[in-house]
Amino acid sequence: MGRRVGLLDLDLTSPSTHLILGVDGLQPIEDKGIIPPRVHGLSYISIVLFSPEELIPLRGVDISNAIIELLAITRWEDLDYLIVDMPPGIGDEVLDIIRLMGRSFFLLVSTPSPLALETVGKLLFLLLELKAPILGVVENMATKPTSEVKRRLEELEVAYLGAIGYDPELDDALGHVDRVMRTRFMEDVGKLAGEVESRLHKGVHRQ
Amino acid sequence: MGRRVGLLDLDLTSPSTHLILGVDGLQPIEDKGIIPPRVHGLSYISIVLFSPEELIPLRGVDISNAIIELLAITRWEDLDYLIVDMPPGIGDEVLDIIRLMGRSFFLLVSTPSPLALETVGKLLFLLLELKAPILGVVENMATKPTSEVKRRLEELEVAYLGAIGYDPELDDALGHVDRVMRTRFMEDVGKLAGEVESRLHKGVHRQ
Amino acid sequence: MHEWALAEGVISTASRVAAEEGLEEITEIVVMVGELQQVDREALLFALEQQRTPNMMKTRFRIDPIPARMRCRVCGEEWNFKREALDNDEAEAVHFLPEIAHAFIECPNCGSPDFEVTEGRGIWLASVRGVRMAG
Amino acid sequence: MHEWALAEGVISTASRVAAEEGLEEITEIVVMVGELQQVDREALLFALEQQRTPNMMKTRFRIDPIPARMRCRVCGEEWNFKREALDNDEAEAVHFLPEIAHAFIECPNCGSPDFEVTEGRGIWLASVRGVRMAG
Ligand SMILES: Nc1ncnc2c1ncn2[C@@H]1O[C@H](COP(=O)(O)OP(=O)(O)O)[C@@H](O)[C@H]1O
Ligand SMILES: Nc1ncnc2c1ncn2[C@@H]1O[C@H](COP(=O)(O)OP(=O)(O)O)[C@@H](O)[C@H]1O
Ligand SMILES: [Mg+2]
Ligand SMILES: [Mg+2]
Ligand SMILES: [Mg+2]
Ligand SMILES: [Mg+2]
Ligand code: NI
Ligand code: NI
Ligand SMILES: [Zn+2]
Ligand SMILES: [Zn+2]
Repeated sequence: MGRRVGLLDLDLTSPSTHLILGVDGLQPIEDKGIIPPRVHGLSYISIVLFSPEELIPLRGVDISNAIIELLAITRWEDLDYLIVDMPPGIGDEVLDIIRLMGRSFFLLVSTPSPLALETVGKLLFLLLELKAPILGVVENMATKPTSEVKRRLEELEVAYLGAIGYDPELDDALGHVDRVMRTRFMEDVGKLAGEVESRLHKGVHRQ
Repeated sequence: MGRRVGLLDLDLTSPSTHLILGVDGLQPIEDKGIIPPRVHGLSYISIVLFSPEELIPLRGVDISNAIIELLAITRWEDLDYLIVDMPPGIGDEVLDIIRLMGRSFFLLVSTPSPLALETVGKLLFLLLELKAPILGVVENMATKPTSEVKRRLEELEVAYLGAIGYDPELDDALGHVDRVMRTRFMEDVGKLAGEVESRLHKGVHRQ
Repeated sequence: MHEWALAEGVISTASRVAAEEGLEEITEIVVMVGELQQVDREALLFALEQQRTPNMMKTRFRIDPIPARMRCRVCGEEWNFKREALDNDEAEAVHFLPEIAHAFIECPNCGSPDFEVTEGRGIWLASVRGVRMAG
Repeated sequence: MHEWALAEGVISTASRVAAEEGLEEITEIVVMVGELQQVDREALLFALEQQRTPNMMKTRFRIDPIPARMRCRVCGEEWNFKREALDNDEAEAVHFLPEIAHAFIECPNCGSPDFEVTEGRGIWLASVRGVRMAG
């Protein structure tokens, strides 16, 4: 069953989804606003559509203004899901999504490292305090089986969605979607996808 | 030869140096300002000295204000080097350091991944355009010998300072400085240190 | 013509203001248009006209251009934005997303891209006038 | 007593202003102290007195407290900061770094920590009066 999915890259100072997707020379379509162009079946918006190469040093207040502008001018088609890729950590982007897109569900990604867990833990606390809907946490770049992430999440009553193994072949495949799709990384992602969608579905109905 | 070294953690929303150093229960010392406490021979300032546990959601403008406040109240002793740990990417922190600490030398760290290289490349362009002093780039988490990072840096006339290998034992050692010091990671860091210091020395004299 | 989407924002904000203020009929809407974004005045006016709501049948739309001003965060220099500072592709990018100006404009005094747009960034509703409901 | 460092900033800024304005002697320095940071008034005054420069021998130091006000970025609620909102450890942390308030204070209406301190955050120099050099 094909889903209509949009992808909005809100990592405005370090966008990377275009490198993963191998996007190049793509233009925004103007029609009573901006219509997201199609990339490998996704409706896609990233700051690189407007300025492909340039370094754009933005402060937090600029990021907020740019996010509001993008949300105001983009005309998403009727989507089943809009995926918003956020930069790591807690900054203006996360605070603006909480403020402006109150119906979003949060899916967090952490490596097993204590440093990454600390930051993801803080973001979880923020979301829990604000009663934002949390889909759960994915453990990425897992190198060995460990129950530490799982255990911490149980304490917080947050779902552990599963692990994606470290895949040394991933970086070479980036930019070639057909090759990315055949990586072990994507195999692991595929195993999580069903779980994520069923939780999303339950969550949507709970609203 | 012992160097007097200070460490200022300016990753205010996701500080991590205290986890690496195993800092716990450390208090700031008040004396006509804030005297950085000593940790394993370092004069150390991090936001966790003031608020050890809490999640502090800050926007860019708050980060700027907090950086100015920290610089205004901290009384560093007479140091040979002050190391400022910055969050990844380009944000208010980097722009403020460029603005407020114009004599800083920049040392960038990138993984070999095309995504990390893209962001580090943008930061390099910013620093080159502003004629900020750049010590060079360290390649971290190198898994295989590749000359891609080196080649790109040569084009920009930026020094390649060397590589640090991926060390699966590192994360377990974090928080125990004696164990961190014995990792392969630190062995690689040690090899770079001489090169970095000699460049720093040349750079300081060029000023 | 993404001006349609900008007009949409103006119309919906004006409608909310009118409802909050209990206006039965809106007689005038004043929109400020910052020059940084180089909004097409005719296209914006057309889009506003087309999106009139029932209580905007007689509304006069006024569009006031506001010069864009910048201030450097490093050296304090202030300057006015000039359209000629950008080539056509650059101006088009800034037209969609004013923040992209930070990629193309730098402080005329010290060269820094770390500046604040103090005036004339985007487009905003300046005032809504109308006739209040009796009662 | 980190008030010494805060006074140091005031003194050096006032000296720069005096030099720019060509003041031979400074007669009055007014410092605004935002209540969020709970600066110790006596300690600040003492530190200012101790750090007088040659052209500040007769300077009167005035310290004006400014109530701290916050505005929620999510719901728009505005409120005044009350010292009682923080326990002693929390107040001490905010005393050193006012931004830590975001860890302990939340919007009384919607619970968000995403607020702006619109007034009374830190300490700043409000005015420098003096006698201009002849010539
Ligand atoms: N499971 C994995 N195996 C190998 N490399 C990975 C894996 N997940 C991410 N990476 C690599 O790690 C880097 C950062 O990943 P990314 O998802 O962009 O992180 P973030 O967006 O949080 O900064 C990228 O270079 C990516 O290719
Ligand atoms: N050479 C390495 N080998 C193994 N793990 C590493 C290595 N370098 C960093 N890491 C791990 O990667 C994570 C991110 O590293 P860190 O230096 O904190 O990155 P940043 O500060 O840029 O976010 C940490 O969990 C750290 O332990
Ligand atoms: Mg990313
Ligand atoms: Mg770090
Ligand atoms: Mg330039
Ligand atoms: Mg709270
Ligand atoms: Ni347009
Ligand atoms: Ni004090
Ligand atoms: Zn300047
Ligand atoms: Zn609120």
